[in-house]
Amino acid sequence: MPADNHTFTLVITGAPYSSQAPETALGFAQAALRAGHTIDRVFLYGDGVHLASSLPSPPSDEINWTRAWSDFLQEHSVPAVACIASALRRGLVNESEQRRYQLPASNLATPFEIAGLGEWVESTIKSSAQSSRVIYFHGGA
Amino acid sequence: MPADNHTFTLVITGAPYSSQAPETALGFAQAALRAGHTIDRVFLYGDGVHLASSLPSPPSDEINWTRAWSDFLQEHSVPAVACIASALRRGLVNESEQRRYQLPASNLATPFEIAGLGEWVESTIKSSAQSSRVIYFHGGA
Amino acid sequence: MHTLIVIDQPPYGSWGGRESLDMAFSLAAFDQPVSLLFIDAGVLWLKQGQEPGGINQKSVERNLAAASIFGVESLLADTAACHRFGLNEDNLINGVTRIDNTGATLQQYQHVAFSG
Amino acid sequence: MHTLIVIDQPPYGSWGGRESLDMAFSLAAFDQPVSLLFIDAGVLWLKQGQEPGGINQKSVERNLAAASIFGVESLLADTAACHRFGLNEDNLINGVTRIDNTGATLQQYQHVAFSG
Amino acid sequence: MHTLHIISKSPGHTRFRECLGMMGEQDAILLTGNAVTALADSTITLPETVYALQEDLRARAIDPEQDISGQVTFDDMVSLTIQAQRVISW
Amino acid sequence: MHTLHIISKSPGHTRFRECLGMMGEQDAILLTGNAVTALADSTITLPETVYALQEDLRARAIDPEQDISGQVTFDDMVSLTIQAQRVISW
Repeated sequence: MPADNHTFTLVITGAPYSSQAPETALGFAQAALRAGHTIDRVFLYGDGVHLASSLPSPPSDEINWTRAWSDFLQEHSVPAVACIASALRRGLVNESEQRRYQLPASNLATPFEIAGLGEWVESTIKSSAQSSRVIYFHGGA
Repeated sequence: MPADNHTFTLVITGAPYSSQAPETALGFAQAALRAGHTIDRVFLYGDGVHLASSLPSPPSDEINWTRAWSDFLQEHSVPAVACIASALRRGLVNESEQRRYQLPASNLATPFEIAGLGEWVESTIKSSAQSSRVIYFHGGA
Repeated sequence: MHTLIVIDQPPYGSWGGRESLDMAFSLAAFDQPVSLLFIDAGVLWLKQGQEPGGINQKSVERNLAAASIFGVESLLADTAACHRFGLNEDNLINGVTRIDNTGATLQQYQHVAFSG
Repeated sequence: MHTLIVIDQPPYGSWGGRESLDMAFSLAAFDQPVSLLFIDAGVLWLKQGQEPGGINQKSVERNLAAASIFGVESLLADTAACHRFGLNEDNLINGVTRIDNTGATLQQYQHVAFSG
Repeated sequence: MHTLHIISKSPGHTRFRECLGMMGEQDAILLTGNAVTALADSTITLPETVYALQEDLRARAIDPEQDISGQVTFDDMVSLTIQAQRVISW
Repeated sequence: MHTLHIISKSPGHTRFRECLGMMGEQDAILLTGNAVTALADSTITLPETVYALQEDLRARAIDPEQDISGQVTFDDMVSLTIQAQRVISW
């Protein structure tokens, strides 16, 4: 690990197939690891939670962003969390939320998890260290 | 039915919990029926397809827009269709698409259906009649 | 009834433009008269040489260049917006008609729509 | 580390402002210093008398008026934007500090974020 | 009224400026959602015939007084879309 | 460089104008996504230190020539975020 190793938290607020945010964030994440840095967590907020859905089936000549992110996260053991308040409003749920709210299905892709804004707060606290950064990836229109 | 009965097709392109489009469209739809007009079809396009998801669980003091629309559509026997291309990219699928694409779940709420842009084209053709209108409800930012 | 689909967002950053093209090509596929109007930063959809492979998207340049073959009646672009973004005969794709008065153009179509 | 959450969109038409408030209140709940800055049409969140019941949304006016109780250090609003939207002592909610130089304000915070 | 322009975007959105620039003299505009904030925005000059959804104004505590042709309900909005020869949503 | 401002919105978006208006003299700006179209837009005046993501320029067939400090890769983007004392995403 290089002497100038930094730790990044990435926050994605734009949805795939609606914004470029997941694409730009993945390019950044891959480059960060290539340079020897660490990504402690990816946090999905607002419309960004749609990235964690297991159900998109884009045309076969388009990239599946959930799968691309899921592969990256699992290969590098990076945890990814969707904000629970954003997720519940937008219809993104895991099995435990499915049971709690008596919903007909769950649609959270592996290895994404659902948790509160506290996870984001924790990252912002850590980022007060000189060697940490929280980087936001918003949609563009 | 009054002499000036008109037929409306409503196209919703903004998602609930992200835009006001589903709210404005429902207010319009209710008023149209109150005045004795007909709604031949509601068409969901782009981010608007999220309105047809069966999985949102907003906080109990917020309205569930899928349920509000679903109740309206069933009570008045108005058909509603989500564009299949928009829906597949954004992870909105019925049981038949779930089987076809081997997905872990389906999440299309009753009575919404999934179909092609041909349904929208059909409405635009009909709307060349003086007594027909296609009205679009977009998000705002 | 002739439909005008309007595109006012630049390419690739959002899906609106792509879904507008889908609307136009669908109308054409059902033999319905349709034209596309590009205004504001939307005119950048008409620039030659787009290579979105690096951002994992497909170029629509070829589809647009073949729009007339698919039955889209015309590709219209706001002259002022073309000027603003440095678009001219040399770098516009083939088959684009530049128009000076977009408001007057709008008046000519019974059905005008945006994708979102 | 003091966080500044910036809100630049008007209330109720999109969810961004509401989700910005959630971010601010979460930081405060974990005893982290946080302030809110309202710029552009975002200043309309600070107007007295909002009644969004008719569009089936909840008012955040009361939450904002109680922001200091929940631990949000300050509600800052761009003076020029307030002027532009006719906001003054009489119709602003309590506890708002108007600032003349938003750029200088931005410089004072190590962590600045938008919700989307 | 020739065309009814329904706009839901904020006055700062490019779409709002495009709408104002492209509308005809006999057209009317209906502000919905965030677009109603145009009536509180001193930098925006609106055309003569402007309607705005009442509940969107009330939500945002905007009182347009004499500035507009009418605060409308959804019932009025349905009537306006029928009176117009065509409707464009921005 | 004090602050790196990362902007993903089109130059017509209010957020773009806010960013230009609020950035400091020692700050730099990095254009991503639709924001790179600012380099083709003759109505936009950008500050001195401007970077743009190479692949976003290539996607949109925009060649900024000498107009900018650098066309950057994602590797460069990571370095820029570390060199800056802080990063703001617009």
